[in-house]
Amino acid sequence: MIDPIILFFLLGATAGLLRSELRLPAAVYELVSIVLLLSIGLKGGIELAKQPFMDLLPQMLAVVALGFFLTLAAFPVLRFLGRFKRADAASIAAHYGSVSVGTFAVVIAYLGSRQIEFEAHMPLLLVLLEVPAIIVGIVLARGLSRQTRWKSIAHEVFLGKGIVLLLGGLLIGWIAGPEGLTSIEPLFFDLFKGILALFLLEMGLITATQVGSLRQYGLFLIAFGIGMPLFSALVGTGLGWALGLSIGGTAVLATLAASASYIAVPAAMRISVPEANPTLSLAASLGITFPFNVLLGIPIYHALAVWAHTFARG
Amino acid sequence: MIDPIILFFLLGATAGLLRSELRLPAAVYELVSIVLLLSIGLKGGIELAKQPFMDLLPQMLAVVALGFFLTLAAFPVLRFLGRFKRADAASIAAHYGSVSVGTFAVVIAYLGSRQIEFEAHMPLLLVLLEVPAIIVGIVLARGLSRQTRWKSIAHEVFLGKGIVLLLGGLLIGWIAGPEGLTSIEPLFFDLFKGILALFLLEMGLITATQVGSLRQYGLFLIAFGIGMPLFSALVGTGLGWALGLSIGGTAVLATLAASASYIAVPAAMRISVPEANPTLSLAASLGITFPFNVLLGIPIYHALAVWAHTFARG
Amino acid sequence: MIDPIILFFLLGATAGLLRSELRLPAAVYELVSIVLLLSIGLKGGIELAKQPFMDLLPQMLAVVALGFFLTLAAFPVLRFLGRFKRADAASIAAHYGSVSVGTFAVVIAYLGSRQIEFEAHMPLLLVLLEVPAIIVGIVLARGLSRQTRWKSIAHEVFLGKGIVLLLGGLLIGWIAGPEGLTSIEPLFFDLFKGILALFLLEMGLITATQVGSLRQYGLFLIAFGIGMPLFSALVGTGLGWALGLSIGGTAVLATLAASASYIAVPAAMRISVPEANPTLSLAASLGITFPFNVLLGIPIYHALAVWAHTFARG
Amino acid sequence: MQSHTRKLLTVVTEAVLESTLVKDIERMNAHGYTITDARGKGHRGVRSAGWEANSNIRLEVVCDEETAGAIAAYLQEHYYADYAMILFLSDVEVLRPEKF
Amino acid sequence: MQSHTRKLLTVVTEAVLESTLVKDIERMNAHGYTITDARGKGHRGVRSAGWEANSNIRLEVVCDEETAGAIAAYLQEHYYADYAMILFLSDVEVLRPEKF
Amino acid sequence: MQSHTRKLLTVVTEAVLESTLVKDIERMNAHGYTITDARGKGHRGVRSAGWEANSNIRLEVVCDEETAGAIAAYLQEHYYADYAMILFLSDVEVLRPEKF
Ligand SMILES: Nc1ncnc2c1ncn2[C@@H]1O[C@H](COP(=O)(O)O)[C@@H](O)[C@H]1O
Ligand SMILES: Nc1ncnc2c1ncn2[C@@H]1O[C@H](COP(=O)(O)O)[C@@H](O)[C@H]1O
Ligand SMILES: Nc1ncnc2c1ncn2[C@@H]1O[C@H](COP(=O)(O)O)[C@@H](O)[C@H]1O
Ligand code: NA
Ligand code: NA
Ligand code: NA
Repeated sequence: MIDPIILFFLLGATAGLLRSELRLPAAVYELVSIVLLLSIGLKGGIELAKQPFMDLLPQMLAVVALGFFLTLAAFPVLRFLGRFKRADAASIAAHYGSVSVGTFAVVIAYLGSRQIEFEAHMPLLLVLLEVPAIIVGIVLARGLSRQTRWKSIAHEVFLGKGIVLLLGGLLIGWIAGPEGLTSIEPLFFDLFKGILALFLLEMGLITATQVGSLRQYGLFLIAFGIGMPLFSALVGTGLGWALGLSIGGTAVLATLAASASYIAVPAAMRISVPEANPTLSLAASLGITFPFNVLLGIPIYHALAVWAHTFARG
Repeated sequence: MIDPIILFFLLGATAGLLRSELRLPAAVYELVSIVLLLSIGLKGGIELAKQPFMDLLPQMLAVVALGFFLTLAAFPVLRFLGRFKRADAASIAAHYGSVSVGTFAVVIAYLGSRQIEFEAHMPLLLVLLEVPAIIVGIVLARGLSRQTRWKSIAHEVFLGKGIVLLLGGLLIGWIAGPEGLTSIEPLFFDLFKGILALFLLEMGLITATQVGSLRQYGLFLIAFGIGMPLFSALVGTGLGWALGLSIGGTAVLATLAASASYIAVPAAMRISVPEANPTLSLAASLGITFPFNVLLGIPIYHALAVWAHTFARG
Repeated sequence: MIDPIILFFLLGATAGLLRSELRLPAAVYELVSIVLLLSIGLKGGIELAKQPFMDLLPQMLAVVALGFFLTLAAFPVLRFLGRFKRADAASIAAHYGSVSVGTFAVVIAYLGSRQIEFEAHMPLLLVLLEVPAIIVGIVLARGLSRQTRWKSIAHEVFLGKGIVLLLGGLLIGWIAGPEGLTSIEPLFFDLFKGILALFLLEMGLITATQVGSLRQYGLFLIAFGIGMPLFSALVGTGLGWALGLSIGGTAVLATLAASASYIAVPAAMRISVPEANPTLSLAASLGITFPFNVLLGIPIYHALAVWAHTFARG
Repeated sequence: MQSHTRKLLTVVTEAVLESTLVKDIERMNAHGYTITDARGKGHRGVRSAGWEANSNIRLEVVCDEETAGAIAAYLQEHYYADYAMILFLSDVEVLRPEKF
Repeated sequence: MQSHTRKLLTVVTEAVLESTLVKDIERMNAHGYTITDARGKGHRGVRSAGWEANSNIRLEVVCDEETAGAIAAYLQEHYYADYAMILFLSDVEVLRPEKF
Repeated sequence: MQSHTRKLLTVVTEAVLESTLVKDIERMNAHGYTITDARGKGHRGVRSAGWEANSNIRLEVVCDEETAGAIAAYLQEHYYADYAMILFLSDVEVLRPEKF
């Protein structure tokens, strides 16, 4: 059975492709993303409180390494197979080495409605996976030059809206614990999927605007936008399995690996690698990979996780 | 006992008339209407899933005919009794032949709080009743000229925000069914009346801004703004009864007939019949008919429905 | 245990001080305040319906007197100890003689999560306490000149957004009563603390912007921003005790007295006493007193109330 | 640094016209445009932007004198009679004339 | 197509003044105005539009030279001392002079 | 009432540049600036303001001719190649020249 939130995405995409007058005001889009980011953070924080932090360290380090690896793996493909300019290849690679919070929300909802358990500290891994790709992307574009203003880049990366709200939510959830949060549950937990539905409606509208650019940049970008997440999901599944994650947790990690950023990385690249063409990376990440993951990818990654666990056990 | 949502409307209208500083930002107004439209669509869609579509066909056709009839009936009154210019008469007639989603939401809330059942596919009739009046209105203003750009008019009408969200909601509700939607109920169903309260607060503020124009255009418009919905409600009651609707369903259909558009039709007329003065139609529809329906009309139409059913049976 | 809503305030303040990109659009801030104001009003209105209005008259008069007194007490301190210009002293005094709805919401949440009862008509006192300080402030700045345009000032004061929504909510709650409101509870009551959390996040961001001005205006303003609420809370505690309020009610009244306006009064002073520098009063009220009350003040005022009641009884 | 003179055409009109105007302007060879949301008052009364039917937009086009005149004349002919609309022209200097 | 010269008066000031300014302007015979929301910085510090007390508006009036001068002088006299406000004037061509 | 001529520099560019531009402008001795949110279209395609990466800002600076020229040249050199950006200059009269 298809999840209704996916239908909201399709509604938005259809309305956009048909050039409907439907449009969500920017303020609504921001409200919806703020609540989603806080919800995800809070949920993760609550669970973080239940386990010794030190036990998570290996997973945290592994996930940071994953971010480095995926970006470095994507770059040569884009540069040599795709024949992109250095800056463009670096920027697109950074998008795919990082993560998409929207895709994360969808996989959470997917597992939730199928009552599949997953490790509750996943939001922490989400935060960790956002950052390394940005650093690699900048270095790939610029080299390790002295001139790179790392201080202002660090500011841009760590104090962007996404990280502040996710980390802030994590900390609040951690400190307040499950009981402390009961009073704010109706907004942040009960409304989660409804708000996610509105978010996906908007994402559908935005995705539809990318079709024009896709037509322009052609087949390689489409192939990359599907092939790269499949490859990343395989790596993510392998890592999840190696770290001993549950089936659900493995599926989430695979989805995280497969997802491509469209908020944090574009903003950082625009400032730090301005000569990279943002239309290219957004067309791929929003026009191809986001819909692919949401519509087809997540069930595939789930199947991969099941397969890895059965295979390993058997 | 007066419904609190009506009190919100009165609060908004009073604040507006007293020239208070109270104002809802446009983005909030849009968020609130988007959620209302989706909620209404979703609720209808769920129920649509329960019955064979073919059974509804007669009602659907009848309602389309109702839209044509009401517009054609209003036009001569406005043109010859009201002495309006051709374009103005056509435009006002189109407003009254179409429907108001806000009024629909209020009658639903009214019946809901009195636990009166009504046919659950009413949102579908709402969508169908929005369109014919627009076409008739344009033809009345322009004649059946070859130059009328029907393609762009169809785009305007069918891809306007209201229809896309209502129809989209209907389809999502239909496909996902009641169980599928449980996860998004807290936003779209539980908050429905609260969000309707905010919407009516804003509608009160907007209504108050129409008083100036009313003063200018005088008595005929006021009389029409009350007389026309009463006439339409009679027709709607008759049709509801003839179609074999329940008391609740008859009351809803009467209210739909009685309501006048203030979103879809104004936008369409502004583009397709620009020489019609929008101040006239909005003063009538928002300044008179909306408050009349919400405050007095709905109880009257309910009484009418009860009376029709008793009379018929007895 | 620290309340999570306080953590949202700290998150906002930290993000602001670190110059994060996090920002809530103005429309979201307005939506959040509108819902909070209506919720507080509605809650108070429901309870008002339960008791004879006349019984409240003494408390109402006392609270109006409190507003006059606090403003008059603050003025000489600011004028002679603080050496502020007449207009500035009058304006700051008016801010501290009036109240902050945000602080009120926090004390309500504080008592609620500790299950401490308080008199339910407090929102009425909140409304009453907003107004007198404004009048006193204007008279202190201008003298009792004939030229003062009291009519437009009254309009400004009584038809400002805050009062309209609070009073409107009170009236709606009063008329509709508890049963009437069940249908809008999910939005206005269940979401209350979640929405308060978003509000405090934004307040934290705003507070952080005041730090610059504080540095500029120095020590006296900081001392006043902490000393004045402590003094006011003492007076409020005394009055609460004298009026026979419960411990919870006394704590609320003390908090009201201690809180300083940052919405209604700034707007009124800007129009009626434009020569007063708004940066001064907002730096004190938002930069010092709001965070002080929210983080430290409320527990202190609660302790004061407990102490007053024990002392009186013992 | 050499600068060149161009015309800035500013139009304030009903938000409902946005997509129509944009099509008109592009057809008439403008190379770009900028739009902001606005409210205001004129001969057709107060437009306070409280809701869609009541909102204005403020549209700017930088272009050469001929294009500006042509667009202005076209808008005046097609929309002045039926829509709330004003337009005015002013001289601006641009640095890269080939962009406009 | 003949064009006529008018003045465009632009005022950037605190949002709280909106209704007062609108009354002033109408009293001084301007036939209309356009307002957009703005933020900015000037002698009275950063006004970042995060909330009401901190928001700016940008108000434009197209009118004849005399009216523009009168409004500018009035605003300067009544508000410059106490409010964050700047104003400037420029020449614009309009097509229908009777509208302004 | 005496008036003085200054330059109005208007820049339309990507919202993501806001804080960077503000720093640049202040460093180059402008005494203030005004920003409004905008959308539009130019050589770098449609920027419809549906979300952050796709939004424009419209920035105005009133200053003396020299500063305006310096800022314009600086922005052109540093941002024209990589960002969606246009800028243009016009003459304005101000009443209190010392403010700019
Ligand atoms: N004299 C004026 N100065 C500035 N803006 C104006 C003026 N007249 C009209 N406007 C703007 O143009 C819109 C349409 O004008 P009108 O067609 O005269 O109603 C108004 O809503 C205002 O936003
Ligand atoms: N030189 C300037 N150029 C453009 N806008 C300015 C300038 N100076 C001030 N402003 C705007 O006018 C508002 C009030 O200015 P001020 O009274 O100098 O604080 C500021 O918040 C800015 O939005
Ligand atoms: N000819 C023009 N007239 C007015 N605004 C323009 C023009 N060209 C570009 N713009 C604005 O400047 C932004 C950047 O332009 P561009 O770098 O050409 O893409 C666009 O998104 C428009 O908002
Ligand atoms: Na990834
Ligand atoms: Na109707
Ligand atoms: Na106080």
